[in-house]
Amino acid sequence: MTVRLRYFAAFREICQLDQETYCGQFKTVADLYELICKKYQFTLNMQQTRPAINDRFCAWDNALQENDLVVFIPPVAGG
Amino acid sequence: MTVRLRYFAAFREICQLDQETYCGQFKTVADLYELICKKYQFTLNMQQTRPAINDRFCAWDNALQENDLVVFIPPVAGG
Amino acid sequence: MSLQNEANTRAKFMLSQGPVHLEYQHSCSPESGALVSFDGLVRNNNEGKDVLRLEYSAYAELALHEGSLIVKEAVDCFALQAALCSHALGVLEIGQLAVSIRVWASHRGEGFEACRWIIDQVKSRVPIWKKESYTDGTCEWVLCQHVGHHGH
Amino acid sequence: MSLQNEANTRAKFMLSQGPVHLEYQHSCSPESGALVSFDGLVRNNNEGKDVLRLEYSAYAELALHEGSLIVKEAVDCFALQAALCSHALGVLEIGQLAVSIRVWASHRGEGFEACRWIIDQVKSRVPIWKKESYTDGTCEWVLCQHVGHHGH
Repeated sequence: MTVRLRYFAAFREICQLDQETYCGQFKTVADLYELICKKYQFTLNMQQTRPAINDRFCAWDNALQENDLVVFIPPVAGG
Repeated sequence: MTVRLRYFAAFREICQLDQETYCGQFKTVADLYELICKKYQFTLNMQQTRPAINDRFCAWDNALQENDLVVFIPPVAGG
Repeated sequence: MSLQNEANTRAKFMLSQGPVHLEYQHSCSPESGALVSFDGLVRNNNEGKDVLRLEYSAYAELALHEGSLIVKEAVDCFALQAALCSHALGVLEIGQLAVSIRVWASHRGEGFEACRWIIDQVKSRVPIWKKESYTDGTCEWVLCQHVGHHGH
Repeated sequence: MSLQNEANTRAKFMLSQGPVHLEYQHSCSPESGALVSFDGLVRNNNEGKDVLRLEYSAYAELALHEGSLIVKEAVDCFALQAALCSHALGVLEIGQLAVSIRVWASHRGEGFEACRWIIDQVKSRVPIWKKESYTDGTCEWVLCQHVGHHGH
Protein backbone atom coordinates (compact mmCIF):
# COMPACT_ATOMS: atom_id res chain seq x y z
CA MET A 1 0.00 0.00 0.00
CA THR A 2 1.12 3.58 -0.70
CA VAL A 3 0.43 6.48 1.68
CA ARG A 4 1.54 10.11 1.94
CA LEU A 5 3.44 11.26 5.02
CA ARG A 6 4.09 14.77 6.37
CA TYR A 7 6.66 15.55 9.05
CA PHE A 8 6.72 18.33 11.66
CA ALA A 9 9.01 19.77 14.32
CA ALA A 10 11.50 17.26 15.78
CA PHE A 11 10.53 14.53 13.26
CA ARG A 12 11.06 16.89 10.32
CA GLU A 13 14.53 17.75 11.56
CA ILE A 14 15.50 14.10 12.01
CA CYS A 15 14.36 12.88 8.59
CA GLN A 16 15.08 16.18 6.82
CA LEU A 17 11.83 15.91 4.89
CA ASP A 18 8.59 17.90 4.86
CA GLN A 19 6.72 15.09 3.15
CA GLU A 20 7.14 11.88 1.23
CA THR A 21 5.23 9.05 -0.42
CA TYR A 22 5.80 5.72 1.32
CA CYS A 23 5.12 2.26 -0.07
CA GLY A 24 5.28 -0.85 2.11
CA GLN A 25 3.53 -3.72 3.94
CA PHE A 26 1.30 -2.40 6.75
CA LYS A 27 -2.35 -2.39 7.81
CA THR A 28 -2.71 0.02 10.74
CA VAL A 29 -1.17 3.38 11.63
CA ALA A 30 0.76 1.57 14.37
CA ASP A 31 2.30 -0.82 11.80
CA LEU A 32 3.35 2.16 9.69
CA TYR A 33 4.86 4.00 12.68
CA GLU A 34 7.01 0.99 13.50
CA LEU A 35 8.39 0.96 9.95
CA ILE A 36 9.01 4.73 9.90
CA CYS A 37 10.68 4.67 13.32
CA LYS A 38 13.08 2.02 12.02
CA LYS A 39 13.70 3.91 8.78
CA TYR A 40 14.59 7.21 10.50
CA GLN A 41 15.51 6.02 13.99
CA PHE A 42 12.77 8.04 15.68
CA THR A 43 13.06 7.47 19.44
CA LEU A 44 9.62 8.68 20.56
CA ASN A 45 7.34 5.77 21.43
CA MET A 46 3.59 5.45 20.78
CA GLN A 47 2.70 6.90 24.19
CA GLN A 48 4.60 10.08 23.32
CA THR A 49 3.24 10.46 19.81
CA ARG A 50 -0.26 10.85 18.36
CA PRO A 51 -1.23 9.77 14.85
CA ALA A 52 -3.48 11.65 12.41
CA ILE A 53 -5.08 10.49 9.17
CA ASN A 54 -6.28 13.02 6.60
CA ASP A 55 -5.95 16.00 8.96
CA ARG A 56 -7.81 14.42 11.90
CA PHE A 57 -6.49 12.69 15.00
CA CYS A 58 -7.04 8.92 14.91
CA ALA A 59 -6.39 5.80 16.99
CA TRP A 60 -3.22 3.74 16.59
CA ASP A 61 -5.22 0.69 15.46
CA ASN A 62 -6.97 2.61 12.65
CA ALA A 63 -6.60 0.79 9.32
CA LEU A 64 -4.99 2.77 6.51
CA GLN A 65 -6.28 3.14 2.98
CA GLU A 66 -4.45 3.73 -0.27
CA ASN A 67 -3.25 7.34 -0.61
CA ASP A 68 -4.14 8.35 3.00
CA LEU A 69 -2.28 11.36 4.41
CA VAL A 70 -0.60 10.28 7.63
CA VAL A 71 1.10 12.50 10.26
CA PHE A 72 2.88 11.41 13.42
CA ILE A 73 2.60 14.16 15.99
CA PRO A 74 5.42 14.55 18.53
CA PRO A 75 4.60 16.13 21.95
CA VAL A 76 2.91 19.50 21.32
CA ALA A 77 4.11 22.68 23.03
CA GLY A 78 1.84 25.56 22.04
CA GLY A 79 0.86 28.40 24.36
CA MET B 1 -17.45 65.74 71.68
CA THR B 2 -17.75 67.05 68.14
CA VAL B 3 -16.91 64.95 65.07
CA ARG B 4 -17.33 65.34 61.33
CA LEU B 5 -19.45 62.83 59.42
CA ARG B 6 -19.60 62.05 55.69
CA TYR B 7 -22.40 60.00 54.11
CA PHE B 8 -22.34 57.81 51.01
CA ALA B 9 -24.72 55.81 48.83
CA ALA B 10 -27.84 54.57 50.62
CA PHE B 11 -27.02 56.52 53.81
CA ARG B 12 -26.59 59.76 51.87
CA GLU B 13 -29.99 59.31 50.25
CA ILE B 14 -31.69 58.62 53.57
CA CYS B 15 -30.27 61.60 55.47
CA GLN B 16 -30.04 63.84 52.38
CA LEU B 17 -26.64 65.07 53.50
CA ASP B 18 -23.10 64.73 52.10
CA GLN B 19 -21.55 65.71 55.42
CA GLU B 20 -22.29 67.28 58.76
CA THR B 21 -20.71 68.20 62.06
CA TYR B 22 -22.19 66.22 64.95
CA CYS B 23 -21.98 67.05 68.63
CA GLY B 24 -23.08 64.60 71.34
CA GLN B 25 -22.26 62.14 74.13
CA PHE B 26 -20.29 59.13 72.82
CA LYS B 27 -16.95 57.43 73.27
CA THR B 28 -16.59 54.74 70.56
CA VAL B 29 -17.59 54.57 66.89
CA ALA B 30 -20.25 52.07 67.91
CA ASP B 31 -21.77 54.58 70.35
CA LEU B 32 -21.88 57.18 67.60
CA TYR B 33 -23.45 54.78 65.10
CA GLU B 34 -26.26 54.04 67.55
CA LEU B 35 -27.02 57.75 67.88
CA ILE B 36 -26.87 58.36 64.12
CA CYS B 37 -29.08 55.35 63.38
CA LYS B 38 -31.70 56.73 65.74
CA LYS B 39 -31.41 60.22 64.29
CA TYR B 40 -31.92 59.13 60.64
CA GLN B 41 -33.61 55.76 61.13
CA PHE B 42 -30.85 53.82 59.36
CA THR B 43 -31.86 50.14 59.33
CA LEU B 44 -28.47 48.54 58.57
CA ASN B 45 -26.95 46.90 61.64
CA MET B 46 -23.30 46.80 62.70
CA GLN B 47 -22.70 43.48 60.93
CA GLN B 48 -23.80 45.05 57.66
CA THR B 49 -21.84 48.27 58.03
CA ARG B 50 -18.13 49.07 58.47
CA PRO B 51 -16.81 52.18 60.21
CA ALA B 52 -13.88 54.35 59.12
CA ILE B 53 -12.02 57.09 61.01
CA ASN B 54 -9.93 59.66 59.13
CA ASP B 55 -10.09 57.76 55.81
CA ARG B 56 -9.07 54.36 57.23
CA PHE B 57 -11.20 51.38 58.23
CA CYS B 58 -11.37 50.91 62.00
CA ALA B 59 -12.96 48.62 64.60
CA TRP B 60 -16.35 49.37 66.14
CA ASP B 61 -14.82 49.74 69.60
CA ASN B 62 -12.29 52.39 68.48
CA ALA B 63 -12.45 55.49 70.66
CA LEU B 64 -13.18 58.78 68.90
CA GLN B 65 -11.27 62.03 69.27
CA GLU B 66 -12.40 65.61 68.86
CA ASN B 67 -12.81 66.58 65.20
CA ASP B 68 -12.34 63.02 63.83
CA LEU B 69 -13.79 62.36 60.38
CA VAL B 70 -16.16 59.39 60.65
CA VAL B 71 -17.79 57.43 57.83
CA PHE B 72 -20.25 54.54 58.14
CA ILE B 73 -19.87 52.30 55.12
CA PRO B 74 -22.92 50.43 53.89
CA PRO B 75 -22.40 47.11 52.02
CA VAL B 76 -20.02 47.80 49.11
CA ALA B 77 -20.84 46.74 45.56
CA GLY B 78 -17.93 47.58 43.27
CA GLY B 79 -16.85 45.47 40.31
CA MET C 1 11.84 57.91 46.55
CA SER C 2 12.95 55.93 43.54
CA LEU C 3 11.96 52.65 45.19
CA GLN C 4 8.61 54.10 46.13
CA ASN C 5 8.03 55.12 42.52
CA GLU C 6 8.91 51.67 41.31
CA ALA C 7 6.51 50.03 43.76
CA ASN C 8 3.76 52.40 42.64
CA THR C 9 4.36 51.50 39.02
CA ARG C 10 4.28 47.78 39.74
CA ALA C 11 1.04 47.93 41.75
CA LYS C 12 -1.47 50.61 40.88
CA PHE C 13 -5.12 51.20 41.74
CA MET C 14 -7.02 54.01 40.03
CA LEU C 15 -10.50 55.51 39.95
CA SER C 16 -11.80 56.64 36.57
CA GLN C 17 -14.48 59.28 36.05
CA GLY C 18 -16.80 57.51 33.60
CA PRO C 19 -16.04 54.14 31.91
CA VAL C 20 -12.59 52.69 32.43
CA HIS C 21 -10.06 53.13 29.62
CA LEU C 22 -6.99 51.15 30.59
CA GLU C 23 -4.38 51.23 27.87
CA TYR C 24 -3.78 47.77 26.46
CA GLN C 25 -0.06 47.34 26.78
CA HIS C 26 0.79 43.65 26.75
CA SER C 27 4.48 43.72 27.57
CA CYS C 28 5.77 44.47 31.05
CA SER C 29 8.93 42.59 32.01
CA PRO C 30 11.05 40.01 30.15
CA GLU C 31 10.26 37.58 33.00
CA SER C 32 6.52 37.72 32.38
CA GLY C 33 5.05 34.71 30.63
CA ALA C 34 1.39 35.48 31.34
CA LEU C 35 -0.85 38.53 31.28
CA VAL C 36 -4.27 37.76 32.75
CA SER C 37 -6.96 40.44 32.43
CA PHE C 38 -10.42 40.87 33.84
CA ASP C 39 -12.85 43.45 32.48
CA GLY C 40 -16.17 43.91 34.27
CA LEU C 41 -18.91 45.02 31.88
CA VAL C 42 -22.30 46.53 32.66
CA ARG C 43 -24.81 43.72 32.04
CA ASN C 44 -28.40 44.30 30.93
CA ASN C 45 -29.79 42.21 33.78
CA ASN C 46 -29.09 41.46 37.43
CA GLU C 47 -30.94 39.16 39.81
CA GLY C 48 -33.80 38.83 37.33
CA LYS C 49 -34.29 42.57 36.80
CA ASP C 50 -33.77 44.42 33.48
CA VAL C 51 -31.02 46.96 34.01
CA LEU C 52 -31.12 50.24 32.04
CA ARG C 53 -27.89 51.80 33.35
CA LEU C 54 -25.99 52.14 36.58
CA GLU C 55 -24.08 54.63 38.64
CA TYR C 56 -20.97 54.02 40.72
CA SER C 57 -20.19 56.16 43.73
CA ALA C 58 -17.09 55.93 45.94
CA TYR C 59 -15.58 57.14 49.16
CA ALA C 60 -12.57 58.08 47.05
CA GLU C 61 -9.92 58.65 49.76
CA LEU C 62 -10.50 55.26 51.38
CA ALA C 63 -11.20 53.47 48.08
CA LEU C 64 -7.80 54.53 46.69
CA HIS C 65 -6.06 53.49 49.92
CA GLU C 66 -7.78 50.11 50.15
CA GLY C 67 -7.48 49.41 46.42
CA SER C 68 -3.75 50.16 46.51
CA LEU C 69 -3.31 47.77 49.43
CA ILE C 70 -5.06 45.03 47.44
CA VAL C 71 -2.87 45.29 44.32
CA LYS C 72 0.29 45.54 46.44
CA GLU C 73 -0.75 42.45 48.45
CA ALA C 74 -1.37 40.62 45.17
CA VAL C 75 2.08 41.51 43.77
CA ASP C 76 3.72 40.21 46.96
CA CYS C 77 1.59 37.11 47.57
CA PHE C 78 1.51 35.82 43.99
CA ALA C 79 5.05 36.99 43.04
CA LEU C 80 3.72 39.12 40.17
CA GLN C 81 5.80 41.43 37.99
CA ALA C 82 2.93 43.96 38.10
CA ALA C 83 -0.78 44.46 38.83
CA LEU C 84 -3.09 47.28 37.74
CA CYS C 85 -6.71 47.95 38.58
CA SER C 86 -8.95 50.80 37.50
CA HIS C 87 -12.58 51.24 38.61
CA ALA C 88 -15.19 53.48 37.00
CA LEU C 89 -17.23 56.14 38.82
CA GLY C 90 -20.39 57.90 37.67
CA VAL C 91 -23.05 56.82 35.18
CA LEU C 92 -22.37 53.78 32.97
CA GLU C 93 -24.45 52.37 30.14
CA ILE C 94 -24.88 48.70 29.21
CA GLY C 95 -21.69 47.21 27.73
CA GLN C 96 -19.39 49.85 29.23
CA LEU C 97 -16.36 49.00 31.36
CA ALA C 98 -16.89 49.16 35.11
CA VAL C 99 -13.53 47.72 36.17
CA SER C 100 -10.32 46.53 34.51
CA ILE C 101 -7.59 44.42 36.07
CA ARG C 102 -4.25 43.44 34.49
CA VAL C 103 -1.85 41.03 36.12
CA TRP C 104 1.61 40.05 34.84
CA ALA C 105 3.09 36.80 36.18
CA SER C 106 5.86 34.40 35.23
CA HIS C 107 3.38 31.56 34.82
CA ARG C 108 -0.33 31.38 34.04
CA GLY C 109 -1.30 29.63 37.28
CA GLU C 110 -0.36 32.54 39.53
CA GLY C 111 -1.70 34.98 36.94
CA PHE C 112 -5.22 33.50 36.94
CA GLU C 113 -5.27 33.13 40.73
CA ALA C 114 -4.04 36.68 41.36
CA CYS C 115 -6.47 38.28 38.90
CA ARG C 116 -9.39 36.38 40.41
CA TRP C 117 -8.24 37.27 43.93
CA ILE C 118 -8.00 41.00 43.12
CA ILE C 119 -11.52 41.28 41.70
CA ASP C 120 -12.93 39.30 44.65
CA GLN C 121 -11.13 41.59 47.11
CA VAL C 122 -12.17 44.77 45.29
CA LYS C 123 -15.80 43.67 45.38
CA SER C 124 -15.71 42.91 49.09
CA ARG C 125 -13.36 45.57 50.55
CA VAL C 126 -13.28 48.75 48.46
CA PRO C 127 -15.90 51.40 49.40
CA ILE C 128 -17.60 51.71 46.02
CA TRP C 129 -21.36 51.49 45.64
CA LYS C 130 -23.58 50.72 42.67
CA LYS C 131 -27.01 52.18 42.02
CA GLU C 132 -28.93 50.23 39.39
CA SER C 133 -31.67 51.85 37.31
CA TYR C 134 -34.19 49.40 35.90
CA THR C 135 -36.31 49.51 32.77
CA ASP C 136 -39.44 49.69 34.95
CA GLY C 137 -38.35 53.14 36.17
CA THR C 138 -37.21 52.07 39.64
CA CYS C 139 -33.67 52.15 41.01
CA GLU C 140 -31.79 50.93 44.06
CA TRP C 141 -28.42 50.79 45.79
CA VAL C 142 -27.31 47.21 45.23
CA LEU C 143 -26.87 45.18 48.46
CA CYS C 144 -28.13 48.06 50.62
CA GLN C 145 -31.82 47.18 50.37
CA HIS C 146 -33.46 44.76 52.77
CA VAL C 147 -30.05 43.59 53.97
CA GLY C 148 -31.67 43.16 57.37
CA HIS C 149 -33.56 40.21 55.91
CA HIS C 150 -30.92 38.18 54.13
CA GLY C 151 -27.51 39.63 54.96
CA HIS C 152 -24.86 40.26 52.33
CA MET D 1 -25.66 29.09 6.66
CA SER D 2 -26.58 32.02 8.86
CA LEU D 3 -26.47 29.88 11.99
CA GLN D 4 -23.11 28.47 10.97
CA ASN D 5 -21.75 32.00 10.55
CA GLU D 6 -23.06 33.02 13.94
CA ALA D 7 -21.44 30.02 15.60
CA ASN D 8 -18.13 30.85 13.88
CA THR D 9 -18.28 34.41 15.15
CA ARG D 10 -19.04 33.32 18.70
CA ALA D 11 -16.20 30.76 18.80
CA LYS D 12 -13.12 31.43 16.71
CA PHE D 13 -9.62 29.95 16.63
CA MET D 14 -6.97 31.56 14.46
CA LEU D 15 -3.29 31.16 13.58
CA SER D 16 -1.25 34.33 13.20
CA GLN D 17 1.94 34.63 11.15
CA GLY D 18 4.25 36.38 13.62
CA PRO D 19 3.17 37.79 17.01
CA VAL D 20 -0.55 37.77 17.79
CA HIS D 21 -2.43 41.06 17.33
CA LEU D 22 -5.94 40.46 18.60
CA GLU D 23 -8.00 43.61 18.48
CA TYR D 24 -8.99 44.71 21.97
CA GLN D 25 -12.74 45.06 21.72
CA HIS D 26 -14.26 44.85 25.17
CA SER D 27 -17.96 44.74 24.35
CA CYS D 28 -19.62 41.69 22.91
CA SER D 29 -23.19 41.15 24.08
CA PRO D 30 -25.43 43.08 26.51
CA GLU D 31 -25.63 39.88 28.58
CA SER D 32 -21.86 39.78 29.17
CA GLY D 33 -20.72 40.88 32.61
CA ALA D 34 -17.17 39.57 32.38
CA LEU D 35 -14.41 39.55 29.79
CA VAL D 36 -11.49 37.37 30.90
CA SER D 37 -8.33 37.47 28.78
CA PHE D 38 -5.13 35.48 28.74
CA ASP D 39 -2.05 36.64 26.83
CA GLY D 40 0.92 34.31 26.67
CA LEU D 41 4.20 36.22 26.39
CA VAL D 42 7.64 34.98 25.38
CA ARG D 43 9.64 34.78 28.62
CA ASN D 44 13.42 35.24 28.81
CA ASN D 45 13.89 31.95 30.64
CA ASN D 46 12.45 28.42 30.72
CA GLU D 47 13.39 25.48 32.91
CA GLY D 48 16.52 27.30 34.07
CA LYS D 49 17.78 28.17 30.58
CA ASP D 50 18.19 31.71 29.20
CA VAL D 51 15.94 32.02 26.18
CA LEU D 52 16.98 34.28 23.30
CA ARG D 53 13.94 33.82 21.05
CA LEU D 54 11.62 31.06 19.93
CA GLU D 55 9.89 29.71 16.88
CA TYR D 56 6.43 28.20 16.67
CA SER D 57 5.57 25.69 13.99
CA ALA D 58 2.15 24.09 13.40
CA TYR D 59 0.37 21.37 11.48
CA ALA D 60 -2.01 24.12 10.39
CA GLU D 61 -4.91 22.06 8.99
CA LEU D 62 -5.26 19.97 12.14
CA ALA D 63 -4.39 22.85 14.50
CA LEU D 64 -7.23 24.98 13.11
CA HIS D 65 -9.65 22.05 13.34
CA GLU D 66 -8.66 21.10 16.90
CA GLY D 67 -8.46 24.72 18.09
CA SER D 68 -11.93 25.46 16.72
CA LEU D 69 -13.30 22.41 18.55
CA ILE D 70 -11.80 23.71 21.81
CA VAL D 71 -13.34 27.20 21.65
CA LYS D 72 -16.71 25.75 20.57
CA GLU D 73 -16.63 23.26 23.45
CA ALA D 74 -15.82 26.14 25.83
CA VAL D 75 -18.76 28.26 24.59
CA ASP D 76 -21.13 25.32 25.11
CA CYS D 77 -19.76 23.97 28.41
CA PHE D 78 -19.34 27.30 30.19
CA ALA D 79 -22.38 29.04 28.61
CA LEU D 80 -20.20 31.81 27.17
CA GLN D 81 -21.39 34.58 24.88
CA ALA D 82 -18.15 34.24 22.88
CA ALA D 83 -14.60 32.87 22.91
CA LEU D 84 -11.65 33.81 20.69
CA CYS D 85 -8.17 32.37 20.52
CA SER D 86 -5.28 33.30 18.28
CA HIS D 87 -1.87 31.57 18.29
CA ALA D 88 1.36 32.91 16.78
CA LEU D 89 3.54 31.03 14.25
CA GLY D 90 7.11 31.75 13.23
CA VAL D 91 9.91 33.53 15.09
CA LEU D 92 9.05 35.48 18.27
CA GLU D 93 11.27 37.70 20.40
CA ILE D 94 11.14 38.11 24.21
CA GLY D 95 8.00 39.98 25.32
CA GLN D 96 6.03 39.27 22.14
CA LEU D 97 2.59 37.69 22.16
CA ALA D 98 2.50 33.94 21.55
CA VAL D 99 -1.20 33.39 22.23
CA SER D 100 -4.26 35.49 23.10
CA ILE D 101 -7.56 34.26 24.48
CA ARG D 102 -10.71 36.32 25.10
CA VAL D 103 -13.78 34.91 26.81
CA TRP D 104 -17.10 36.72 27.38
CA ALA D 105 -19.36 35.32 30.11
CA SER D 106 -22.34 36.51 32.12
CA HIS D 107 -20.41 36.12 35.38
CA ARG D 108 -16.73 36.15 36.27
CA GLY D 109 -16.67 32.61 37.69
CA GLU D 110 -17.41 30.93 34.36
CA GLY D 111 -15.20 33.47 32.58
CA PHE D 112 -12.08 32.63 34.60
CA GLU D 113 -12.74 28.88 34.43
CA ALA D 114 -13.35 28.91 30.68
CA CYS D 115 -10.28 31.01 29.88
CA ARG D 116 -8.07 28.76 31.97
CA TRP D 117 -9.61 25.65 30.40
CA ILE D 118 -9.00 26.92 26.85
CA ILE D 119 -5.29 27.65 27.38
CA ASP D 120 -4.80 24.28 29.11
CA GLN D 121 -6.53 22.49 26.22
CA VAL D 122 -4.61 24.42 23.56
CA LYS D 123 -1.33 23.50 25.22
CA SER D 124 -2.18 19.81 25.40
CA ARG D 125 -4.20 19.14 22.21
CA VAL D 126 -3.32 21.55 19.40
CA PRO D 127 -0.46 20.43 17.09
CA ILE D 128 1.82 23.43 17.58
CA TRP D 129 5.49 23.06 18.44
CA LYS D 130 7.99 25.41 20.02
CA LYS D 131 11.69 25.58 19.24
CA GLU D 132 13.63 27.53 21.85
CA SER D 133 16.94 29.24 21.03
CA TYR D 134 19.15 29.83 24.05
CA THR D 135 21.74 32.51 24.77
CA ASP D 136 24.44 29.79 24.78
CA GLY D 137 23.85 29.21 21.06
CA THR D 138 21.96 25.92 21.40
CA CYS D 139 18.31 25.27 20.54
CA GLU D 140 15.75 22.51 20.96
CA TRP D 141 12.17 21.48 20.27
CA VAL D 142 10.52 21.80 23.68
CA LEU D 143 9.17 18.49 25.10
CA CYS D 144 10.57 16.48 22.17
CA GLN D 145 14.02 15.87 23.67
CA HIS D 146 14.72 12.84 25.86
CA VAL D 147 11.00 12.25 26.31
CA GLY D 148 11.82 8.56 26.43
CA HIS D 149 13.26 9.17 29.91
CA HIS D 150 10.58 11.18 31.68
CA GLY D 151 7.47 11.26 29.49
CA HIS D 152 5.58 14.49 28.74
